[in-house]
Amino acid sequence: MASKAGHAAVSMDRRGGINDDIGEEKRLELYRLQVVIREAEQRAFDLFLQNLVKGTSHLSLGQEAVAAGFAAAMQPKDLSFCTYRGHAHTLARGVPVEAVLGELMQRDNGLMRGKGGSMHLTSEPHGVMGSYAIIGAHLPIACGAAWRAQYKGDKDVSVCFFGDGTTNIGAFHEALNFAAVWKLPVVFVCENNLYMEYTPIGDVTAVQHPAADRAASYGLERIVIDGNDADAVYRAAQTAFAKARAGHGPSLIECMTYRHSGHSRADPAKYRPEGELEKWKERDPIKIYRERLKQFGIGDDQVAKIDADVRRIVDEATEACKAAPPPSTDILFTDVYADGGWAWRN
Amino acid sequence: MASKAGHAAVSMDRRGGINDDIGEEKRLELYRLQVVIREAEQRAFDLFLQNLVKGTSHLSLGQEAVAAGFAAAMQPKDLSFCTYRGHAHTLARGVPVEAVLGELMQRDNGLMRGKGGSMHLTSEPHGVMGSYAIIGAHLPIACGAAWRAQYKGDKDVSVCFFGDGTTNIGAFHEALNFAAVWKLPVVFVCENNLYMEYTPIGDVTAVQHPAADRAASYGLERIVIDGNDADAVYRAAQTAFAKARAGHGPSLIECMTYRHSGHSRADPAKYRPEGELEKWKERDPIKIYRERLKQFGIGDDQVAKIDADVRRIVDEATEACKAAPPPSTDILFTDVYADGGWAWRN
Amino acid sequence: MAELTYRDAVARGIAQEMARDPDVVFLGEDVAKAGGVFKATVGLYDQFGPLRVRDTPISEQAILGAAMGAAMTGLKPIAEIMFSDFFAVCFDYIANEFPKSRYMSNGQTKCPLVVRTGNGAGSRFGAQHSQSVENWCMMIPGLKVVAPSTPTDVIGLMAAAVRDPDPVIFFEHKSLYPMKGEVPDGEIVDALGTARTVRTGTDATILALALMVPRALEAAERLKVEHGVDCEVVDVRSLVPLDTQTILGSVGRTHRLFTVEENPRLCGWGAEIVSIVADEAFYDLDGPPVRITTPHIPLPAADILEDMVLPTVERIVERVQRSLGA
Amino acid sequence: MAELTYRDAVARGIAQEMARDPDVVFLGEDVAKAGGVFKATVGLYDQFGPLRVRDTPISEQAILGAAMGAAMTGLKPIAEIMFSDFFAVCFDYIANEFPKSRYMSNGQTKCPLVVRTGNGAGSRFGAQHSQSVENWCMMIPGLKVVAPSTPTDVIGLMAAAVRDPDPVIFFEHKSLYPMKGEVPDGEIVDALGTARTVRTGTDATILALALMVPRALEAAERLKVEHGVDCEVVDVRSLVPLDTQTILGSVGRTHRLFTVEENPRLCGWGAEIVSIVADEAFYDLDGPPVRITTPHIPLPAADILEDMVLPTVERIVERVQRSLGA
Ligand SMILES: Cc1ncc(C[n+]2csc(CCOP(=O)(O)OP(=O)(O)O)c2C)c(N)n1
Ligand SMILES: Cc1ncc(C[n+]2csc(CCOP(=O)(O)OP(=O)(O)O)c2C)c(N)n1
Ligand SMILES: [Mg+2]
Ligand SMILES: [Mg+2]
Repeated sequence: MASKAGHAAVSMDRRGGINDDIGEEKRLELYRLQVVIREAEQRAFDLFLQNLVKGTSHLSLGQEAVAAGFAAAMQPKDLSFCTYRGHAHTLARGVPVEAVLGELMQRDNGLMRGKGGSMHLTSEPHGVMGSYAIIGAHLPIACGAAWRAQYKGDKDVSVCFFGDGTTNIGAFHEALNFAAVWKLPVVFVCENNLYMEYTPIGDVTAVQHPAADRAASYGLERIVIDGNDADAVYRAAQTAFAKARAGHGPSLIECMTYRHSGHSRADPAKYRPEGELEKWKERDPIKIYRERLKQFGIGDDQVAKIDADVRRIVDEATEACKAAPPPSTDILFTDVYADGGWAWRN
Repeated sequence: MASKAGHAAVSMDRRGGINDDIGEEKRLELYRLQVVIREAEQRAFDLFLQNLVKGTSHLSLGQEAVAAGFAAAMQPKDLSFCTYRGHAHTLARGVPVEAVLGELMQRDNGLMRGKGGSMHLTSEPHGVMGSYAIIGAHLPIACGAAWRAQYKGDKDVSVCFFGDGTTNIGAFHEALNFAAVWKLPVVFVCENNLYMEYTPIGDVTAVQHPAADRAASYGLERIVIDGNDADAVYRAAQTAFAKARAGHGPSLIECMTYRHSGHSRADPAKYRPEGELEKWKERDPIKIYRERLKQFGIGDDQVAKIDADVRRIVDEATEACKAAPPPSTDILFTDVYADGGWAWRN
Repeated sequence: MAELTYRDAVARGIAQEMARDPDVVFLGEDVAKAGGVFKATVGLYDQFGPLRVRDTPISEQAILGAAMGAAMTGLKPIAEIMFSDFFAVCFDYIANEFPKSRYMSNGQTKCPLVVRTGNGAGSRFGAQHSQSVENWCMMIPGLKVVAPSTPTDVIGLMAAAVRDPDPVIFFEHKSLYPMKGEVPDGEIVDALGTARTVRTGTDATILALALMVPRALEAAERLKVEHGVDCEVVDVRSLVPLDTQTILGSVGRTHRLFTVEENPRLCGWGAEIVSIVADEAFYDLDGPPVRITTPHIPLPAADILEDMVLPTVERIVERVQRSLGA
Repeated sequence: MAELTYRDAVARGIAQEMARDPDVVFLGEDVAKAGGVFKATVGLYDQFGPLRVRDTPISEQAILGAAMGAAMTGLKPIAEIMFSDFFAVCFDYIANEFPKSRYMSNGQTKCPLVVRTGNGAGSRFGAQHSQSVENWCMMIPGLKVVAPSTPTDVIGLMAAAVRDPDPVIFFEHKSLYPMKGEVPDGEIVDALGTARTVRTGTDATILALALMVPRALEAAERLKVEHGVDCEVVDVRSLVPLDTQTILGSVGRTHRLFTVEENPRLCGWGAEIVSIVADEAFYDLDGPPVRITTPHIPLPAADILEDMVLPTVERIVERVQRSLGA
């Protein structure tokens, strides 16, 4: 565990707020982000059961703390590069629930109006520079965005999320070395949820920690954190971002976590040993965080208010999506090229 | 330096031979192999200056000890997988000089009758399972051959040679992890000659030892050896082969060495700092080995006999190649497919 | 005879060959214990065990490279690349290694392997998981390329591919996995390089592949019933070797040619065949050869959009009928 | 006007654009301090410095991925992939990332970059360093693809490519690097999507690309002198966008079509063009369209063998003359 902050001392300030290194306001944001992801993803799953989510979809139920912790540490101009399992990271950057559910439901109000689908969520205005469905592809791409920042003297950081399984593909290695040699302001975040699709990562990986145990190959510090504890994630993110912004190059952070549902909507996840899910559910990030809030003296009413608020937003988004029309088919041939069209001939 | 053998105690046996862990016979073989490579490569260079070697060619002048050391430790059934810089490894397995020079000179007596060219030397009967010109491609292929050995219970080892620059491409990473997880009898040999084509490896690599400093990523031991000392190479090879044959999986060995000539025939190697070549020439592997032979009491006459013998072979090969016709053009359309032909239609 | 899905035919085809030849081994991501993400290889792990049916890391280059090294030295590997779109992360093996090694070595090396993959659209997976990439392989000298459209062909062509001494790329169509068909009992062995005329007709030849075969057939029925146009439908099945005899023979009788291609238009297999027919059977043609393809755009995810881009029965009917002026 | 090699034109074209726009950056293996293995980028490092002209590790995926990320966020990178054969190790960016991101994001993202690469045969480098792979790119929706044949076109099309808001694959022919040509002074900016009629003629249209252009021209001269056949020669230059107007216009006048393609036959650019012409200009054609290509085999290394496989002036003359019955 390289996050050195640990549990910082707590002191109540005059206004009854919390004054440790994170603070009440940030804690409420961290909680809220996790609940937004939880509720929206749970809704996506329900909608799938109702046959209203089409195509595939990959949920982050159980992994919310990673998305929330990083997003809460990001500046508005920082950039996110996600995988097909990118709803959480997209929502965490503030993309409306309706736009995300709309895309999953293939409606005209979807984030990309149905052209991309659940695996490719992208919201340029929110710094979500795409979700990539070919394993490993976005690690080099994130390097490129970070190169731009370095070249232009911009202070934004590129943050690239991926899974444990992704550490065994070639692009991972190329990107890490490239980022390290060029000292790029990019942060690589491995969400180790113990499985690739259906195969345990340990069955196919030469080291125990598929990302962290390889950091030294790129001259980087070995960092493994509790990915179910949003505070730990937030602190690790802050440290890495500060390093990146100071021009000291990339970080590779392995977050230990677990997905509560199957790999994708089609997967009942029967390959998991009995009791494993239950064990991890005891460490449910939202449960952990509710306790944390309590521990720091944040009232149940505040929590309940957030819960209700989020529920309402997700409900409204659901209704809006149900009411939304399918994408208008005139978008089929738009935006292949920058001129707006698709002409490959004159 | 992980080669634990070091300088073993020397004892002269009754017949005046040498009785350390390597022995006189093996030492003479190691010397001879190095001289064969040196003479054949030097000849290839001379023939290039005479415009008789066409296409490209990549010499191993200065790197002979690696090829010799590994080849001398290999059993006849062991397999070699080489790069475009593969003349040395091909010769070291006993492929006739004439067949190699013939291929470089694009004659009908060439190893592949001119169809492959200098970058693709292959001699199945000698266990040279190809020379590959796309960086990194052959590392996974060597894994496959090793998998076959493991599956069939064969005891051969696959030995895969590549350069320092190759450690930064994705296939390196995939192959190393794959080999480690499957515990394959494959030995990866990185010839670190300090340069990729014209760029110093240190300029583009996050660690000092591009192979060895990454071994831990695959649960492997860190091994760096003196690649200009054939004895050190031979010992490291033996250790790795024994491990592989015992079913204990792959090894990754980084051999520090230096190429005396440019990257390819077109390269005058002006990018090297002054004095660097000279410094390395003092550690010329053949010079080192002549001293070693002397130190172990092997007479100048034996050395001179090998030198003369090799020179004669290379001279004869040169004459045979000069006299050989160009490839007969009827081979142009053969051996695309296993039926001997190239028909893509009926 | 038994009814079998295209999906189950994959496992049966592989099992038939693995039972026959102990040198046949199978590797890929999630293919063994989990039976594959399309459940097309369920049961193989139990039947043939962990040494012959192996899960790999997410390392497509290692998968194909290892398959090649094993093939060169005595095994007959079948490698799965989960989605054909992922050929792009291991294309060096497909384009530069498998198909060139024998030639470059002047016949010294061999490469008897099969790469099977889920190809094609229809699952609303979006642009990176829905492509038809047969032409990525057809264009590479030294490969063989097949794409079955029925359960029986899956088994027969799988057997032919495994027994073939050259590298074969085997395209399974994801949207055909649930499709059922009658399959003969016992061993089934087909031949590469053979097209199949699945409907005879006199007015035009329609060439189709994989998912486009049932659509072309249905279109032909409708053209007959609704427009009195009698089309011959040829399931191309094998792009390399290409059965130009069957194709040229059919065009020689019908004098008109249509291709129905799922690939985006540029450089699809239909382009190659049209260029062959236009050259070699120019005077047989009574009118322009017409290609019906997916338009040259990335594939959209939404059902309503995806359904608009692939050639449909309606589009085939409309295009043929318009061309024939019927 | 000055005489310049095709090789030097590359550096001049890049320098012109880098001088104009500080967002243009250049990366690749050995391209900076060493000036590239083909010496096509000599001087750029000295002129534009180490922040804009960068040497990379041997990591083609990182090179193209980084180019894409930079392009998405505000730079205009030019990336070198040393030999086009190496597209196979980074094909995911070419096939799945560059060309799909804008569409998938419904127009939110951009990808203004250029990948330049050494393409083609003639250097006796063997099967993995000599390929003509324009069709690997032409077949992918969302890319633009050019292949200049003269020094002036190198500069002009490089400028057009760098200024273009879409991903452009820029094929330089290795055997043309030493070729000299007169080049105008000052800024040169050309347009993508435009073919050039390099010889007018009435009896047949010959389409050619890159190294095949001078061969087609020479063949046309010989056909005129030796056989009285007057061929129009069109340098296709841009495969995507494809200047079908010029091509169809020419065939409309000459009524015969020949393509001269360096790529191995199957699914080459000529196949696509023939299929377009056969469909849209069928009744213009007085005889079969004929493709003159490298046979569908891996490329051999030896000079005597390599010289036999690429289309030669003799083969073009012979084939055209035979077809025209002249
Ligand atoms: C190159 C490539 N290979 C395989 C796949 C199929 N695939 C999609 S997700 C996945 C598992 C990824 O595991 P991990 O990186 O741990 O991420 P997680 O899904 O657990 O978040 C696989 C194999 C792919 N999309 N791309
Ligand atoms: C995928 C790929 N990228 C680039 C090249 C061009 N290339 C050939 S040799 C070489 C340098 C390799 O360096 P290293 O691995 O150190 O081997 P060395 O040549 O020093 O033996 C490069 C970049 C290639 N052949 N393949
Ligand atoms: Mg995972
Ligand atoms: Mg080197």
